[in-house]
Amino acid sequence: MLKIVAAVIGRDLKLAMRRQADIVSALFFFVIVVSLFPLGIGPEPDLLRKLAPGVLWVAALLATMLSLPRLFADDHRDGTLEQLALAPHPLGLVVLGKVVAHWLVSGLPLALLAPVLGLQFDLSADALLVLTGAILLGTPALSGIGGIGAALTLGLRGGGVLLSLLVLPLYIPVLIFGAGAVDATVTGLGPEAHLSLLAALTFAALGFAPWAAAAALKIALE
Amino acid sequence: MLKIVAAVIGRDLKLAMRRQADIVSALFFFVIVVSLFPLGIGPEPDLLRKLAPGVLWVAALLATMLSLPRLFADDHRDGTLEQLALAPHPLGLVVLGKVVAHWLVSGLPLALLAPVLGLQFDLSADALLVLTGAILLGTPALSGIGGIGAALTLGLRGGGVLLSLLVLPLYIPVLIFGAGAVDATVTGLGPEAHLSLLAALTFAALGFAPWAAAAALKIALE
Amino acid sequence: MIHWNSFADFLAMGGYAGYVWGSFGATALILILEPLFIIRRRKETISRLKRQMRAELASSSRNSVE
Amino acid sequence: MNARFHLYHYASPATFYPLAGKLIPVFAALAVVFGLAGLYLGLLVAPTDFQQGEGYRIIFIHVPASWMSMFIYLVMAFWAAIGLAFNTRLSGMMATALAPTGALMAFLSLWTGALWGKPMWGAWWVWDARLTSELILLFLYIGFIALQSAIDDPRRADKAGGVLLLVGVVNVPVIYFSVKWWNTLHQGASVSLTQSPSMATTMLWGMLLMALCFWMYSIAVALMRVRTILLERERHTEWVKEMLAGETK
Amino acid sequence: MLEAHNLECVRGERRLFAGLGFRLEAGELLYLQGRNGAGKTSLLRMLIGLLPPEDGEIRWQGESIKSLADEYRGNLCYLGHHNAIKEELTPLENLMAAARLAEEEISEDDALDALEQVGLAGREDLACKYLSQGQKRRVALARLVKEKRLLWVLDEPFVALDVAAVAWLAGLIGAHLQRGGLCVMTTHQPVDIPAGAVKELRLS
Amino acid sequence: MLEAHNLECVRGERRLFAGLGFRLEAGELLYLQGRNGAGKTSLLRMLIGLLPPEDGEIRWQGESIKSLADEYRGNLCYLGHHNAIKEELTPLENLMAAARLAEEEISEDDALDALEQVGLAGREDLACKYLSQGQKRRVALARLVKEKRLLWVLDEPFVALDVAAVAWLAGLIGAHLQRGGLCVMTTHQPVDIPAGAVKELRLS
Ligand code: HEM
Ligand SMILES: Nc1ncnc2c1ncn2[C@@H]1O[C@H](COP(=O)(O)OP(=O)(O)OP(=O)(O)O)[C@@H](O)[C@H]1O
Ligand SMILES: Nc1ncnc2c1ncn2[C@@H]1O[C@H](COP(=O)(O)OP(=O)(O)OP(=O)(O)O)[C@@H](O)[C@H]1O
Ligand SMILES: [Mg+2]
Ligand SMILES: [Mg+2]
Repeated sequence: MLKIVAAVIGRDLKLAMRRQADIVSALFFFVIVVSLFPLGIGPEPDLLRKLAPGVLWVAALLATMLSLPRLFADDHRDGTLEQLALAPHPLGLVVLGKVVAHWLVSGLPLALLAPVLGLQFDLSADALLVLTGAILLGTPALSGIGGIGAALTLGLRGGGVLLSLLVLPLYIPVLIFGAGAVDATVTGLGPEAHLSLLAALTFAALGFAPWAAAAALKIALE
Repeated sequence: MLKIVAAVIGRDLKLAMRRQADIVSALFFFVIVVSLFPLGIGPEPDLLRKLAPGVLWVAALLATMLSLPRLFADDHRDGTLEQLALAPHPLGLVVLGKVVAHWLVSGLPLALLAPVLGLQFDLSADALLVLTGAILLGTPALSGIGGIGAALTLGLRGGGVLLSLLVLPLYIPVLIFGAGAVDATVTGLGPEAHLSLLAALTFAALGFAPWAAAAALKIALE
Repeated sequence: MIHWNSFADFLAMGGYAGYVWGSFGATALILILEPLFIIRRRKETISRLKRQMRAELASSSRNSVE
Repeated sequence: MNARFHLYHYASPATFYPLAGKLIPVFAALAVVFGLAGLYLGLLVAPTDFQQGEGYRIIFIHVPASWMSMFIYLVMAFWAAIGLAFNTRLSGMMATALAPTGALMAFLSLWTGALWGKPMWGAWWVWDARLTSELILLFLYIGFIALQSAIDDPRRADKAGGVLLLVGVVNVPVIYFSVKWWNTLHQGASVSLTQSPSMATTMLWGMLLMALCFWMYSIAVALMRVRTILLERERHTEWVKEMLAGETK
Repeated sequence: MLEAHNLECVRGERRLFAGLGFRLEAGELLYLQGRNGAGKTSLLRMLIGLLPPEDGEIRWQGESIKSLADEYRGNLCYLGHHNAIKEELTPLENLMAAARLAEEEISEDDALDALEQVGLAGREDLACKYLSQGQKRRVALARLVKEKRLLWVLDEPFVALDVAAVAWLAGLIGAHLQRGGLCVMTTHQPVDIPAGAVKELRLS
Repeated sequence: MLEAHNLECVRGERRLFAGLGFRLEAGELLYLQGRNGAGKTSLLRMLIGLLPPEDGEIRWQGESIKSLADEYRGNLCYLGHHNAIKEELTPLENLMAAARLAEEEISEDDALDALEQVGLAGREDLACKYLSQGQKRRVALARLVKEKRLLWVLDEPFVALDVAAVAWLAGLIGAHLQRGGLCVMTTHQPVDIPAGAVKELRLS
């Protein structure tokens, strides 16, 4: 059971390392999108401080989402996905492995980078800490839910945009609790409630999403 | 000369119609990203009115960018791009056609939808008009510059994210003038200066980008 | 000539020690590390190329089988 | 093979490699000399700034780093243009070799600027025109490096990087002015760099020396890097094989 | 071992075949024939359980493959029109990863040996995107070299291969059959497979 | 008409061939041979001007193809490993679009006729993604039916085709040569092309 998950993670990480550009670029996409907002909105620090949690979370959402289309597409195109579906173990485990790998490559680096960007928006140390924690807790849910979307849109042309259409509405709770946690810290209320809701979302997503995604993949392969 | 541009536009539009999902989804991506902000930031109308131009423009940038990776990738994968490069006319014209088609499918619908979204942010009628105008004027430049990025990253895995890394910094002037035009209307200064700069950017981009992109494509095909 | 009264003064930088030494330190670090990295990469490259060259010589004398 | 390159004698890798080897120590030594002199003037001799106290000494690295970061991009674009126009192999390698140094300079400019900004403005970062365009310049460097490292075939990487550089260099001024205009339109004089007025001559000299030091450093480092790149790319040519065989120390 | 009963295949509005049945025992080769678009690939995808038949049933050792699921798939090796290799990975990495994902550990030596057999010696460490069309196909075929599963399902395995490779692959399939394996195969090229029992099935 | 002098091809660090030359006149077929990875596809891509040779020159009617550029490409028809068809479009639309992009108007009747010749009658209006592997290849080949350009460059055109289609295509190429056309081709399948002058070139 675990062995196959580990094998999938190992292979996907190796692929990611081979095209390092991927990881680095997702990070810089995050950085650039975050930096675009002040450029669009204007440089007043007070205004920016209020925007910070929302902007950072929206950017994290988008950065995660951007790498989703390729979660299964590459494997589908070159026939590997068929082989995975034919392997003698539940497809859900394979999907779980792929989702975890996706998080390691997208969510984790985002969490580590977020505090630096928070500085640009003049956030306090407390808020930065909560921001990192919230992103760490919330992004696995993004990868999980994203996995379902990626599986559903697999093989459909225009998948990338369709995918965001399906996935973004489902991301909204994560966005609200995530940005809410930082906001609560800034305004002096504790972030605990928000953070535990985020954790609950992540658990639910990781438990449920792989099986839903596996079902969707089987349909895509017919 | 014009015939080949028209032929390319015709074919690309037909393809886009065949996978309608594309157009609709780019629009919905735009709508969703714009709508995410009030969720991440909170519902104060004053704050939102200040954000509106920036948020709308950033969302437009991202929506345009999202469909860029496929500008040449599909043609590359199935061998059509080779055929286009072998046709007896300059490749730059083909690229121009594809860029125009891309704009018709992404930029134009965005411009038509933007005023509706602007209403959500409580913008005045004047501001809405200028917003539409600015997006109409600015998005061709986005498609043009994006074409260069798409050509440069063609065939590179991880291309989608790399592409945004290359292209977003170059989009910044469009963002600034575009958001600036709306802002200037809101604050009572006239938008003319901004709009004429946008037009200049668009002309420059459409004149220059196809040839740069064609050069990049030839490199990718080697 | 020298502007400082004591070495401690110099280190304190009029209360801006963290900022000034943070800048100079980071710069020094980068300007020293960059050449070192390049030198290391160069050495690795050279030894790798030599290894490859030896391997090529060996295989060409063994008469290649394709 | 060789006959083709006699036109560009010094652009021929086989000639350039030893030449660069001889030049590196010269530039490195100059960098050290200028650096020591500049640090002596800047850190030890120069007087306190009456507005900013001792914090202003960051200027001695901040300004040279900022200058270099912008200048290196121009030089890279120059090499890219030469490479695309005349198809010389060395030009592309020069651009590739310069990029990391340029990115580091941009990073240093940001880093020292941030460390300066905290005591002067009370914030690590403000969205000022100059700061913002320096940040974008860093993005451009990183984009170039990421693009080149995503392409395995070095010749293709050179050409693609060259196209990107030329597009970028057209855009840099556009970006700079757009950001500047955006910023000045929005707000009056809330934040702008406090120019140290009537810079003392020692300060000026210190800064000049440091700038020279950064110049020499960049040249030396770029030459070192280009030599390694040369070896890797030309490993199948006779001259590299001879050189490797000869260098059995 | 492998039986099909009364299979019907409908794609879009077109009935490709109906009432199709066969029975394949250990050591036998089923050679599917038919013009382009006759439904060969569709039939193979039914046999591996990816495409549910419109009607009829497929049985493996007497039991429906639908109820066997994982157990059946553990006996199955499929090679499709696509190569199922990653362009970024080297042949060696591709082979190792494929084995690991199929839960079959193979050692690096075994993998290198397999690659040598398919004629990729010297290219083990070159990313697959640089390989020629035929070399890519060979990487996909390298999986078969150490494959011990009973049922091989091969969709035009000879495509893009040069003459020497075609002969080698025919021998490999022959050896598999001799060991008591089963094979279902399509190809448009006339190929001589050194096997005892060849059944032919023509779709039309 | 088409000459190559002293061509050299280097991919990555591998020199695939050097000092290669040939001369092809009107009505002649050049049949490229060589094992997988020998460099056939690379040579074809040089001939069509997409891959600059490391050394050497290619001439069309005495002039370098580099200087001829558009003019040369107007005489050229290339069919690669990939089919260059859009999966969303129907065969008919694909054919019409390809012609328009190559600046060769053809009428819908002509296109329908070509599709019928390649055996796709009844599938003109089905999106290509539903076609079988061989049918997709046939859509790509339909371009050749009305093709009047002088030089055809075909990279393994017979792949995925069934026996009837192979014979048909061989006939088509033969007719092209009879009209005074030139053709450069690779294939691993033994195919009989009814042509007068066949030159063989073996890469190794
Ligand atoms: C992250 C923050 C900063 C960045 C990215 C930055 C960037 C730059 C750049 C690009 C230049 C060269 C401009 C040119 O020559 O046109 C420059 C020069 C300069 N900077 Fe900064 N800077 C930053 C923060 C600061 C701070 C906080 C101060 C002082 C309070 C400062 C003072 C100066 C001075 C005095 C010059 C040279 C004078 C001149 O050339 O006009 N900078 N900076
Ligand atoms: N939606 C659809 N509507 C009508 N026909 C369809 C549809 N989808 C598939 N088909 C037909 O089903 C057949 C699929 O054939 P399949 O891929 O199994 O052929 P094959 O025998 O493997 O051919 P080849 O030798 O070319 O690989 C084709 O004839 C195709 O035209
Ligand atoms: N970067 C590289 N490094 C080393 N070798 C490379 C590189 N890129 C391509 N090659 C080699 O170049 C050759 C390309 O061959 P090409 O595609 O022209 O072969 P082909 O004769 O068409 O083969 P096939 O019959 O399989 O289609 C392959 O042998 C491949 O391994
Ligand atoms: Mg088939
Ligand atoms: Mg080939």
